Amino acid sequence: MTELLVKNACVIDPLNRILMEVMDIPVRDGRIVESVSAGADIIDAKGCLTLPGGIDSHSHVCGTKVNFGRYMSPEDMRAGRTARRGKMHVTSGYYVPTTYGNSYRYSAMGYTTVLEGAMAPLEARHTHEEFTATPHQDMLANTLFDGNWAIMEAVRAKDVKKAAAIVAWTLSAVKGYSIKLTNPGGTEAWGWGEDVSSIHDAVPNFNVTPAEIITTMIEANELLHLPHSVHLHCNNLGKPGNYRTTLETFDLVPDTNNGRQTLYATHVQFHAYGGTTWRDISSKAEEIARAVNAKPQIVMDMGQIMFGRTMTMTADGPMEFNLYCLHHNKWSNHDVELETGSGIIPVLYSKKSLVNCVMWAIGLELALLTKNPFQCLLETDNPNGAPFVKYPEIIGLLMSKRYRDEECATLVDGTEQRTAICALDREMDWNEIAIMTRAGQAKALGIAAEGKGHFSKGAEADIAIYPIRCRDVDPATEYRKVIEAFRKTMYTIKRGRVVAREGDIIVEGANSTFWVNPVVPDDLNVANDPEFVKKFEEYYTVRMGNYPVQDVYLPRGKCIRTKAAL
Amino acid sequence: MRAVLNTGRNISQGIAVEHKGSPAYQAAVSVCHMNPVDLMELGIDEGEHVTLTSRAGSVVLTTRAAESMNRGEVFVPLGPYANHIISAETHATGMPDFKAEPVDVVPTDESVRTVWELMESIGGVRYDH
Amino acid sequence: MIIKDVVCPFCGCLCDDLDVEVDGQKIIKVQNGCTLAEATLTGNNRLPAPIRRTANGWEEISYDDAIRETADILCAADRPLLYGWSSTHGEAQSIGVHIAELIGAVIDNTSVVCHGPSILAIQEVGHPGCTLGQVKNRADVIVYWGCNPTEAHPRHMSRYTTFATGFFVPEAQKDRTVIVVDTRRTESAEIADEFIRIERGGDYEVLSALRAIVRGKGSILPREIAGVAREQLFRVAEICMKAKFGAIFFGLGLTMSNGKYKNVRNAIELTDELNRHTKFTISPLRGHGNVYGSNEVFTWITGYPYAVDFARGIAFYNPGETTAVDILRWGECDAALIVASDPGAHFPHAAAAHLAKIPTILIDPHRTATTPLCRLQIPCTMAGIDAEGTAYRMDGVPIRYKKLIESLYPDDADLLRRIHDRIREVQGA
Amino acid sequence: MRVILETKERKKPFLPIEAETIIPSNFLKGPELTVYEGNKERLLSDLFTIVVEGTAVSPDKVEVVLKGDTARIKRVGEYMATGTIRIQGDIGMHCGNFMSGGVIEIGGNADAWLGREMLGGSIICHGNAGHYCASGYRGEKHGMRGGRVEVMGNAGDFCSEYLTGGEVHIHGNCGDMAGVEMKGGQLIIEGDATRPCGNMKDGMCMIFGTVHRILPTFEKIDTKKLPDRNVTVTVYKGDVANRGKGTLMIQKPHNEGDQHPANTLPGPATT
Repeated sequence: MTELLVKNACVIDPLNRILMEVMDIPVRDGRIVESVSAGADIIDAKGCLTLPGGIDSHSHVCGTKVNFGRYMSPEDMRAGRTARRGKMHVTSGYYVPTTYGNSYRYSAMGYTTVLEGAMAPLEARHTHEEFTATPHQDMLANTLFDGNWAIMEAVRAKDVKKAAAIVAWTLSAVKGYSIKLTNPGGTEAWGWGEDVSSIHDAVPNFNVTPAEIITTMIEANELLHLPHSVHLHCNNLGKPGNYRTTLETFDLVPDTNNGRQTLYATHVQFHAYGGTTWRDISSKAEEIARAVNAKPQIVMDMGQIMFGRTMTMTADGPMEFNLYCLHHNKWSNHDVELETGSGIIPVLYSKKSLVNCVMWAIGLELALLTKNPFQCLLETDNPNGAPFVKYPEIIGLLMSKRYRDEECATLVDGTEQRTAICALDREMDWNEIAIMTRAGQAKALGIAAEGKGHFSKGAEADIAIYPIRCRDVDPATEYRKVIEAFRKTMYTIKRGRVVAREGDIIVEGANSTFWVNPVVPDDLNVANDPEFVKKFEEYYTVRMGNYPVQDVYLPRGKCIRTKAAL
Repeated sequence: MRAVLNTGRNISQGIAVEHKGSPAYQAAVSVCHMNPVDLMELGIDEGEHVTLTSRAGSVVLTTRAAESMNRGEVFVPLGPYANHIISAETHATGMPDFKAEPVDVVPTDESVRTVWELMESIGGVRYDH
Repeated sequence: MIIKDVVCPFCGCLCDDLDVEVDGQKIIKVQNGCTLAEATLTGNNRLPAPIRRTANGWEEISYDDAIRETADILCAADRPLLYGWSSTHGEAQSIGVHIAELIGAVIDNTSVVCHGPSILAIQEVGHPGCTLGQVKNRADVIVYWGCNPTEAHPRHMSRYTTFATGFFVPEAQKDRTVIVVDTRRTESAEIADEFIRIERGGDYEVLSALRAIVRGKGSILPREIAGVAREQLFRVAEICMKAKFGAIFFGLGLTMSNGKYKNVRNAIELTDELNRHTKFTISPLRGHGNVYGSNEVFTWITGYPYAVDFARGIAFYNPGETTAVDILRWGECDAALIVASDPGAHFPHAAAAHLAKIPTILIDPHRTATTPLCRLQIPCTMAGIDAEGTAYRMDGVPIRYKKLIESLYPDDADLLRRIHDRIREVQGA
Repeated sequence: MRVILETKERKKPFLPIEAETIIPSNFLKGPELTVYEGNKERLLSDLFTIVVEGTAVSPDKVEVVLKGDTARIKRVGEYMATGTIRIQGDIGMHCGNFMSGGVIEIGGNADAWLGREMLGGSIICHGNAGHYCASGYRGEKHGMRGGRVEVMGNAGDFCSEYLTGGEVHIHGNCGDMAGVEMKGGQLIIEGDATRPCGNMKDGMCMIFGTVHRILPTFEKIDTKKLPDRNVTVTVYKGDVANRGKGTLMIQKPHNEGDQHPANTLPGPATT
């Protein structure tokens, strides 16, 4: 038995409606408890801001395309190099750091749970291997279904149960957590070098539309009782005028789950563009936020960009090729048979580029215009918009109008006309930031019930203590202090164990991977469906028997079983 | 004869690759494939021996006629024989000139050394238990 | 007993549809595999026990002694080199990298003498690729450039390309056009619809010419480019641009000839250019079963796919300097650990000879050409035969090797873990 | 101030020494610097006999002299901004990396990556330079961006790869692919070259020796008399395989009866 008492913590715990209450947090064997014995280890938080461990609900940190981003970028590895020290392994890289680099930097910022935004089922084993080497965060994997042939056939046959059964088999086979759709239908079209340009275009050869894929998958998701909703990267990412596609997509979404949203729309900044070309691009954040404000069934995340060099990587292959044609830098592409695609190119977001300035403004506008912070979560689509180490600056921008004005003054002329950023006065408070960085994520991902994102009794003792006394600081004016505080915790505690102290990692990590096993009736198990098996063996290049990820890849896997309503 | 040495994998080398001491391996990789006209020009028949000499060293090999070879080019399968004459120069790329080593090809009566003999010639001690 | 869906560990194709019949500790029969698979799985040339070279020849020693001596040698070195890694599984590779960071070593894998130059090219321009199933199901134009799959990857054509039936190419051979580019008429060239024979060392020029044609600038080209008639290149460019889905596979003919990675870069840029007209992908034909896995593992731990130098504590990468052949050739390293590879056979002798001058430890199941050069050899299991573990196919698809038979040898991951732990003990003392 | 560093005999003379601390400004505070020998950190005085003559108040007045067996010493002059380094004999890899000012003079040969990603200042090498002279780092899109590199002997392969700015002047021959990926700056080769300027985007390269295997994707656009040299050169634009706007001027184009490039390569400087 191990016991820990965090004393004098100034707690914000939005899910329990605790707001800046100075209290003690007793921990036993990794969980929050009522009380501990006198022999417990003691950490004195000294009245500093104490939050549940941070949760990133959309980040690219592990798996085939992330590793390829590293592989092709020795120039990035020259940055952020640290030597082996104590319990810390060597790290390299700034925007695509090594797995340990990612893990240590997240820990230093108080993050204890991360969802990998895109895992191709065929390459899931790779993602899980890297999860193991990202030791300080609990991990979850969004599993890609956007170009899945069997799914598209089920959609065409209007067979939701079949679609659900395929999802169930695949998620449990590859130890995935949730359904991810990236440019649904578009990644299959990219198999021929093409794309879809609206949610009503037919996918070549499959005679289904993105809209049909999205609605079927939302239904299937709810039939399976998955903890998270469908996680969608809308069609037409990064194209001027794409906000229409985004709004049309939002219109498809029913409200069928009382506990949470029925659609999680990711990196919406990239999907909120007005105009017709890069020349007349403008912000349509207001339209998007208005739609979200009216639709409690939708949660989005910001997809904030921050200025500087980074790497874009997404399953959205055609989008990356278009970007490559603009930048003429290096371009990688990796299509995955029968499932999805992906592309990678480096980018530089520059304050001299009006397009980039508009993008920067849109992300912030979305957050500031969304009334309920549970509906707009903070992230950068790491590393697409910026590496996650920029989160503290984004927090500063959201909490301080003055900081935003100072930044706006450095942007290229025209930004003010194309966006509403300068007119927005809202300054977010500590509670709202806590929602946008942990409570909201826990709820949206459906892991609050697993003890994430709050301090209820029995919750996992993931605790971040930041060196700032929020009652004594005015974020609107003292935003520098806020940024500094969020960069480096005094303590990051993971499952009751101090993993990072003032940015230094002090233990070997031991994370868990959450995955979902939806139980379906035998007659709906596709593994018993001769037609499914036959097609699998004919068109995949691995045998069906070699496809599932063995348990050995999840040394501390946590399976969430759901009972499907099929 | 002046020629360019090319190396690479082939089936017989691949089959014997985990049996470095075996006659099959030696037979597979101590062969110099060359154009029959080049063989004629050297005045020897297929199966006779040649010495290949490069800036890195020299080695004796058994010739084999191969119509697919260009004249002035020889092919020796990947292995210790080819590597006895491939220079370790990598042009600062890490990769030696496995497909572009200039060599002199001269007929010889000397016999082909065994793999172990080659390894001994560079400081090794054979283990043949 | 017959084991189904066995993964062959020989080459980067990692065919996973073999049926293997085993009887206790012996593999009796291999079905579906190529001749290389059969030789790999049924061969038996294992070193029975750890051996040590002394002034009086070789002696057998215990695993404990061998592990202790290995750790001592590595700890005492000022510039240790850890090389090999491609024929073992990811679990062992990963411990290898951790040993390298512990002792400030250079760690390199066999891609240095294989597709290392392809990696350098990708680091300059990226890599438009795909999994092999995309090619199988879609490609109507296949290009093999500077490679001879018939001999080096015998089932590549039947499983993934030319002869494979795919969803959108139901009549494999009829629906696909095959182009082979090489300096000699290989067996692969015999089945080509179009064979381009290039003068040795002329790949770069021919690739540049094709890029110019695809860009509409072909008119400035001379009549002949590196022995190839301009008309043939125009014809081939036309075939490529009209393809629905084209796939280029390339081999060591590009990486090992003059210009090295610049040849590969040129081929990638040709592919980029073709993507402005249609869909095209390009992929290296990777050699060793799990060489791509060693690149992947090295990359997620260190940021670099191969040739990583930890001498200064941080990871430093500079192929040409931190690569195994160069380090050996300059006589830089003062100790070496070779795992699952045979530099004795596959490195130029001037590089291999240095291994005999320094304490070299070899961890490998077989008697190899490196055996005579080493101070100590420790036999272990062979991944995919008597050990399971992760391997990455040439297209990045991770597959799990199966354990087919029981053996008394230790898994190399266990051996390396013991060496790792012993090093920590020595360092702590 | 003159700092004279003479190498001491070493037990393992083949171990590389990494000595980026050897730049003039570091000696203002005294010679107590460290360098790496293999994976061990050593005091400069463990490896060198150090003699300091005179004093200086600013780094530009510091001259560092290296003597003895210096061929394995890497990174000398890395990030140097001012002052002078004189090397009597050969020097190891990465000499003058990222240097932005000052002068490095090498009496003997320089190993690979001389003046890599250099920004300013000048390097004079009296012997041969190895491969990747005045080039870029792996994966980086810019090579040398400013300053001047002059090599009195030959240079190896990939000379001035990714050259972006500044001037490189090779008095002898270059190996294969000089000026490959060039996008700016000026490369002058007095001797021979093979396959120069592949994929060139911009910048200018002049070659006065024999050029073997001019790439087929360079377009001959003009001949031109260079009055200061009194020679006529053929002017090419390229590389049209790329969006090339580079200029390549060649005095003696020669494509027939070429020798294989492997036969024409200058050896690396320190072989």
